[in-house]
Amino acid sequence: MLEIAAAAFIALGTLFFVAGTVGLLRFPDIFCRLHALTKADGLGLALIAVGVALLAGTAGAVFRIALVWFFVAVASATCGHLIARYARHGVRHD
Amino acid sequence: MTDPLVIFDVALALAIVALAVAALSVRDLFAMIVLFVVFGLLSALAWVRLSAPDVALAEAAIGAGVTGALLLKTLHHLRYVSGTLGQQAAYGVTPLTPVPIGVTLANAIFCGLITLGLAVAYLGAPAAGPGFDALVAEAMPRSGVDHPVTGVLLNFRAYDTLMEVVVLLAAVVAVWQIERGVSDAPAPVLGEVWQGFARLALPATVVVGTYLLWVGAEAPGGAFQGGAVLAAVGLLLLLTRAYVPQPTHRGIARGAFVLGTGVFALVALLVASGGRVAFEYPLEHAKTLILLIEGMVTISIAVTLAALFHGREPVAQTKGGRDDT
Amino acid sequence: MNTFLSLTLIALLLSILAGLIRVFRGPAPAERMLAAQLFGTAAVAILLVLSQLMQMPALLDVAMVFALLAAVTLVGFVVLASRGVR
Amino acid sequence: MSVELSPMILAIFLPLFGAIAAFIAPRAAWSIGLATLAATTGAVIWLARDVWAKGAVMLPLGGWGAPLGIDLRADGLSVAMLALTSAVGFLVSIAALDSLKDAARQRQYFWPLWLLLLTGMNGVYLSTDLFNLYVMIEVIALAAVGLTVLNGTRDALRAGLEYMYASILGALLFLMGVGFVYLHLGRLDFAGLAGAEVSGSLIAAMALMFVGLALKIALFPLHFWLPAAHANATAPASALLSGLVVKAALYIVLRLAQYMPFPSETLLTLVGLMGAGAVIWGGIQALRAERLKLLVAWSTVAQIGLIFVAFARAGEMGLTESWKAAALLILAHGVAKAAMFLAAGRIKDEIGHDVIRDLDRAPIRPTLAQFTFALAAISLIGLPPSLGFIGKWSLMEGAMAAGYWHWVAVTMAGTLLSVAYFSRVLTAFLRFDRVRAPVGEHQGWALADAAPLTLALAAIGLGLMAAPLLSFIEIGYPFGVAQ
Amino acid sequence: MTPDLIYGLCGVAVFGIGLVGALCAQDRLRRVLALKLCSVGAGFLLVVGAWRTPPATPDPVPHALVITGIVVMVSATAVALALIRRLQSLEADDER
Repeated sequence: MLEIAAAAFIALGTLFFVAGTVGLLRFPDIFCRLHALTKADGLGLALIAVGVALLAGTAGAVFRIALVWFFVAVASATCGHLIARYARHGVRHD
Repeated sequence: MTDPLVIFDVALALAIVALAVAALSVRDLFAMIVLFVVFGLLSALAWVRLSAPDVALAEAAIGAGVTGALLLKTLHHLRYVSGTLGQQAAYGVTPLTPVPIGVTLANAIFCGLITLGLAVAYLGAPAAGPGFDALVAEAMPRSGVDHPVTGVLLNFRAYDTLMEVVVLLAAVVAVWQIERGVSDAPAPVLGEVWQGFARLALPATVVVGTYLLWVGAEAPGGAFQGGAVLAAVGLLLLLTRAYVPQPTHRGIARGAFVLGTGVFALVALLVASGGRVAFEYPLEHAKTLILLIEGMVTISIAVTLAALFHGREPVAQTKGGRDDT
Repeated sequence: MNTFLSLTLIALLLSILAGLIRVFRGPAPAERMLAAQLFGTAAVAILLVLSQLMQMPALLDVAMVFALLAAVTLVGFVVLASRGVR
Repeated sequence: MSVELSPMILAIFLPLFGAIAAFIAPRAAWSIGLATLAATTGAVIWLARDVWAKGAVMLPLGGWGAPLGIDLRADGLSVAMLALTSAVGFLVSIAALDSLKDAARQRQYFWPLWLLLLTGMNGVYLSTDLFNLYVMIEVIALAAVGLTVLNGTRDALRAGLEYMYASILGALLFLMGVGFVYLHLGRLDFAGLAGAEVSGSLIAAMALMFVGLALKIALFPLHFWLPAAHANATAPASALLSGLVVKAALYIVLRLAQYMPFPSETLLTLVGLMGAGAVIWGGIQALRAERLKLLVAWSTVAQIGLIFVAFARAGEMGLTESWKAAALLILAHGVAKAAMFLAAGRIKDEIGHDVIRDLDRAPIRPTLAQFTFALAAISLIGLPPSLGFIGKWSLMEGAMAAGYWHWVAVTMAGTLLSVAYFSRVLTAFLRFDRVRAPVGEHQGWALADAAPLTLALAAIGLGLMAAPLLSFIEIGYPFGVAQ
Repeated sequence: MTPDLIYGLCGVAVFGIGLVGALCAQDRLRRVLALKLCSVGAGFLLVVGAWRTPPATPDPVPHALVITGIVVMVSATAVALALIRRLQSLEADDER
């Protein structure tokens, strides 16, 4: 039962990744691409992390998976923001 | 039916080869660096598949991360600072001596033949010897650590590792000799989101780096990986100009560069007493000594890699005078 | 289960490879950076799955390092792809 | 509890600690450097006495022993190379005191880089492990590039970058070879190589390592980086690079040659042919060179070729003797070339340029430096009683005994070429008829001439000590008695 | 088809590609990158060589060697890049 649930999560997560990539390739401009990618792969990773955590079993592993997910989520949001700033008006220096 | 994992391996291997070709042939230098970083990322994955997580860590952190940053820094310098690529910012090609196409072709065919020969030699290679694993397994209880790779790096072949730290020291001495100057360029404006993230990311990176160092005694990790992750903190500080190296900091920096080498060499020398030879740690202190060495080496690696990224001795450059101190 | 995880890996790898097209085509550095971000996240996902598949919990540490470095590299891309810093 | 020191450890660690100290305390760098060199020389003398008394000595680092650990080993050949390095190094250091006296920044970085270089070279001469050799040649490479670009001129930087590319590529080819050795044997120490059975991967490994090292030695046709790098570096750096650095990679070739699984006739002939190519091409280029230092650098290419000819002089059967001729030439070239580069640097400093055509128009005549240059040329040309003469003689003797007259012909041609190109310089020293200004006959004498002059005298005088030198090199029998 | 075979050939190929780049590349930066590719290729060979016994316990010595190789390579790269930067600055000054 647990395995099926995990598999479902992982499959769904992978699907999101693929969708994000398609968005990166097919969408017309940088902002659409940014929009598609950051959301899709963030969610994809979250789902995969849940799936792997279900399979992993030990508390230590679950904790570390959670940590990885949390960091990636925050980092990818920030980086998405930075890329958007860069795309709009470059990075100013003062 | 073949194992799908084999398909994954083949796909990964092909991707790595394709990336190598792409990185060398893509015209845009920025794209070249991105492709190279991805190449490093995928090689690290391949090494994970070969059950070499330590190597994967080192490659991801140093091979892809720091090297990528160094290349990027240089490209930035060529485009915006020295302006040698200024006019052709997108497609910068810095000429060496122009090589006729025939020579290039001949070289490529030559290299292809060599590669073919190597591939044949590789395929025909029967592993004749048993390898080191039995020896390592037998010696591990006397090494003072539980993780074989750390045991090899810091005990069985500690001499190599010492010399590797010496290479790093030589590199930073050479780089300081080659370039100098204090930059007065303005800091980049990255916005409040970044500020908030930096407050989280910098301490997190320090924690992860220290964790890698500490876990190295029994699991993948160790001085080099930990040092490289800590160097990432330095890279961020330098990039965002939260820290700007000043001439007065040179003393401390020099001390940090030589700390790892000095402590490593001193310990190696001083343990040679009571019938022991150099590098032969007394068993009851082995773990402590190795941790001491690793700690100092980590500091040195972190500071050195950051200094290599900064890429110059922070001295005010006088006009025309080549020889100021 | 293992077969399924392997298939997942292949799908994730393919999404990385597809993203490479974006690196090639560009046109601006921003697109390339975006693709790089995808690679970082996808590599972390691959590592998570591999840690389960190869039964190596140590890979979770590797994943953490990947995540950190992906962020640092991206900041490097953003800052160094523009004028001003020395 | 007292620390037990071994001269082998000291020979590697003293320069390392010296480099650290010189880097931390730039103002005292020169005194630290000289003290370190003196101490290192002492350690080498201690080691030489040990080897003389006991034969080859071993030290298993960490107490593990090969193949798991790394052993240090010293025999006659290693000690000879160590002695060459520290003796030449010491004299070049003294010369550097003077020639870098006006360049504070160069002086500050010369010492740490040079001491790191010394660490690496001493490490190579004592190593018995392939991977350890790889790390050592990288130490040497980085320090040597640092020294090449010490003066920071555009030409030096360009040459240094080429040198860097060649050096890294050579080291990586070597590393790939190490990978193949590991693949085949599962171990990396010399002892493991000795009994290995020949296979495709071992042949690939040896080929990769040889090409990698040839790139570092600048063996024709892989010599492209050397002339510019050695000619544009500052004088003491040139002396170190040409006299010593190249020898480290040469030594590795000499060392590994005995483990080559197929020292076949064809292979040795190929090596000899590359050497012959270097002798001829290097000689021609030296004839055409317009600047003194460039001429000296090209003559290095030719002399390196001669060493390989000496190695191949008598084919497979004669290898047990040929390596000694090669070793003698290595020592002779190390001493004489260091003297010559220092002298050329002195001449350039005094006259202000080193364009050969205009040397005889200079109002200043740095007589002593010119004399030194001539003495060094005598050894490099191979006139008796210099060490170069003994080396060439044993080369030709062996080749004649084996009936390999073509190598004799190559050696003669090389000698004639060297006479021709050195005469260009020597005549420029001697002719006064075109001098337009009054000659300051006794200008340009300086204490700075002492070190190169000593080296040049040694290059000549060592020829008289060739017999004991040869019997010392044989201690530990690098090529085995029964081979 | 075992992973060591696949990645071994991959390593040889990457080394060869790096070699082509090191000899043919026009651009200073690209040549540095080509050399780095060579070192990764050599690393592959060593890591693959570690698979002598069943995959669970690869030989740790080559792993340690490759880590050393990676650190050595980054040092060399840093020096080469510093040379390139310095040289380009000087050349830029010449043109002005």
